[in-house]
Amino acid sequence: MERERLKSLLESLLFVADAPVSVNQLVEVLEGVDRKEISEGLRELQSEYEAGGRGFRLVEVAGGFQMRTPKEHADWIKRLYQGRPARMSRPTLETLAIIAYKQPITRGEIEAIRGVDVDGVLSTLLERRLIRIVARKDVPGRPYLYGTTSEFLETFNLKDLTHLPTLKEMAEMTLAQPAENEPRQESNDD
Amino acid sequence: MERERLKSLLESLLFVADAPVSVNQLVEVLEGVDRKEISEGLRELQSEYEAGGRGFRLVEVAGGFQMRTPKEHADWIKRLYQGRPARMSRPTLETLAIIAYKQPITRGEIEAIRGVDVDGVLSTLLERRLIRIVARKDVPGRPYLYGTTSEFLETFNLKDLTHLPTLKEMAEMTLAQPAENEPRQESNDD
Amino acid sequence: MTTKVQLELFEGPLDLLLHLIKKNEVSITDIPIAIITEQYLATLELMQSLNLDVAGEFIVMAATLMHIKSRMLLPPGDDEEDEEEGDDPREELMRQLLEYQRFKEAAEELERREILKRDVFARSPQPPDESGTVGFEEVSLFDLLSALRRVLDRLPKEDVHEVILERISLREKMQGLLDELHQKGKVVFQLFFESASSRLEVVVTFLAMLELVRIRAIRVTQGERVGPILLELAAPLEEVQNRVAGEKIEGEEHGT
Repeated sequence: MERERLKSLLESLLFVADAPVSVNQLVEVLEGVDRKEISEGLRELQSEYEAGGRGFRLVEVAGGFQMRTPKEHADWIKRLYQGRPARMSRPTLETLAIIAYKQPITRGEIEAIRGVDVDGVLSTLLERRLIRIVARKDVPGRPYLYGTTSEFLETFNLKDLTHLPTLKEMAEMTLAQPAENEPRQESNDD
Repeated sequence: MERERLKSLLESLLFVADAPVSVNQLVEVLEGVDRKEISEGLRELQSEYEAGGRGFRLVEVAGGFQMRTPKEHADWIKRLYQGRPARMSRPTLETLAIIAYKQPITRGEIEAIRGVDVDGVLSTLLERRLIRIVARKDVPGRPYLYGTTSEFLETFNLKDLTHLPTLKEMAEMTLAQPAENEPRQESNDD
Repeated sequence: MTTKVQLELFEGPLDLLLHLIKKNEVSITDIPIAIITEQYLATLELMQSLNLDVAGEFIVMAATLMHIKSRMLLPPGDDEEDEEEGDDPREELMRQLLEYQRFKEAAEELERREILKRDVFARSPQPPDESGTVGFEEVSLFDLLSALRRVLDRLPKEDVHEVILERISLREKMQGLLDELHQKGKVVFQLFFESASSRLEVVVTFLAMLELVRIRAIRVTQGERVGPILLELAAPLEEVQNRVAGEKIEGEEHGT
């Protein structure tokens, strides 16, 4: 394979990989290309990135090669992430779902359903104004009761709480779903 | 900021982003740099990638810029790629096309066009985040209205919905229609 | 619920009709209905003889075709019942076929585009650094529902597909739970799921429980942090039963 074409391919492969790629892996993928040629291609890319002042370097790490941004750019990169909303995590969404359907509900009740401690999640949701404390429950300890906010309705495009999907619709949707096989179960109820 | 340095920074930012980055975001992150300069930097990177035979291109998609590998490298990448490659079945594509062009649309309306039940397909599309529930229709039963997402634009390499290929007119139709009997036009027909 | 069409060749009756129209080199706007009907029925027969499940939609279309065919045989003007449908009995079908064909073509166009993760690749998402992020990305109701589903999914799994949803009423389940709690006093949460015969029942039991907690008919307690979760009546049986009876339950079936 011509050197420039090989380097372009190597670049693509390193670009999409989400972990360091070993020379062995590259040899396997680029069937027919010499190991020596691959190593040379990698070295060339490495020095080109450095010399050309590119936005990434090719570093050798954990038994493989990985494209990484140069250290000097770290501050800007952080700002990119800071300005952006994060994807809501599973525990957060699950907790929100329970609160939405079962409000007003105490932390203990949510934990009884989720089977795990929801402390951190509740503070995130409170901070993001998706839930609020609506009252205290009249039981020993007088725990807080949580409910959803108008920001919650806005987020989910709901006119009001009665517009939440009903039990029947929910059952339909859950039945229609192929059960995804979660490799990692965070529950401890079985 | 010096042009080469700006381009190096832009490259870093585009490299780390996990979704298309809009010029607005870049303007925010690169405080003090002119919007015009940023746009020019992006254009220059775009043509450099192309001309230099690099392992990625800079494409404008879903309201932003994203680095993507060239199509010619797909076969090699698939051999390395860990993730699930996109598989689009005909029912999936047809349903998606109907939703894309007629959004917001209910399940019943989709089924009327396809002539078959689309339950399973809708769940798949929702799960893959290619469509989302946008609202409920104000008719008895309050069915969900579906629309496409920005992941849809990303997946099909579209800048925005106006860049969808134009739908063929139902030209033959008008010939055959008696004048007083207009075909039932959907409100969002163009 | 319709059975899935196993014949991958045709996605549905409209798809099959378009295929026949193309094969016969005729126009959608002037379908030779007798020939097409005959071939359509022959195809269904073939599908059935190959032991393929023929979905209900195919049968409905067969009936439609035969109806159109019979109407075509009537002299014009003789047909009072369907007058508002226009002169040509094929018109509605024609309109449907043309519209379907439009989207079939649109789908083909979409397929020809550079599809992400099929033709082109972006970087795999890196684990986000959550510190300092502002708000959340857009989440949909479906995400919320999926989350609830995951909660439910962690409960014991059984096959649900043959259970007809309407068979188990939420209200009945709520009454049943109350009776059981009345008899047994405090009951360990998990116990209620052990007797469930299907996953659907688990879902309904779970929702009934949540509903009872919401209207404060039952109480959920946990002695220690990791101890068993216990359920008990929050008030005497009669009182909580009245509370359940007076509660309007979202999504409850009417007339069943």
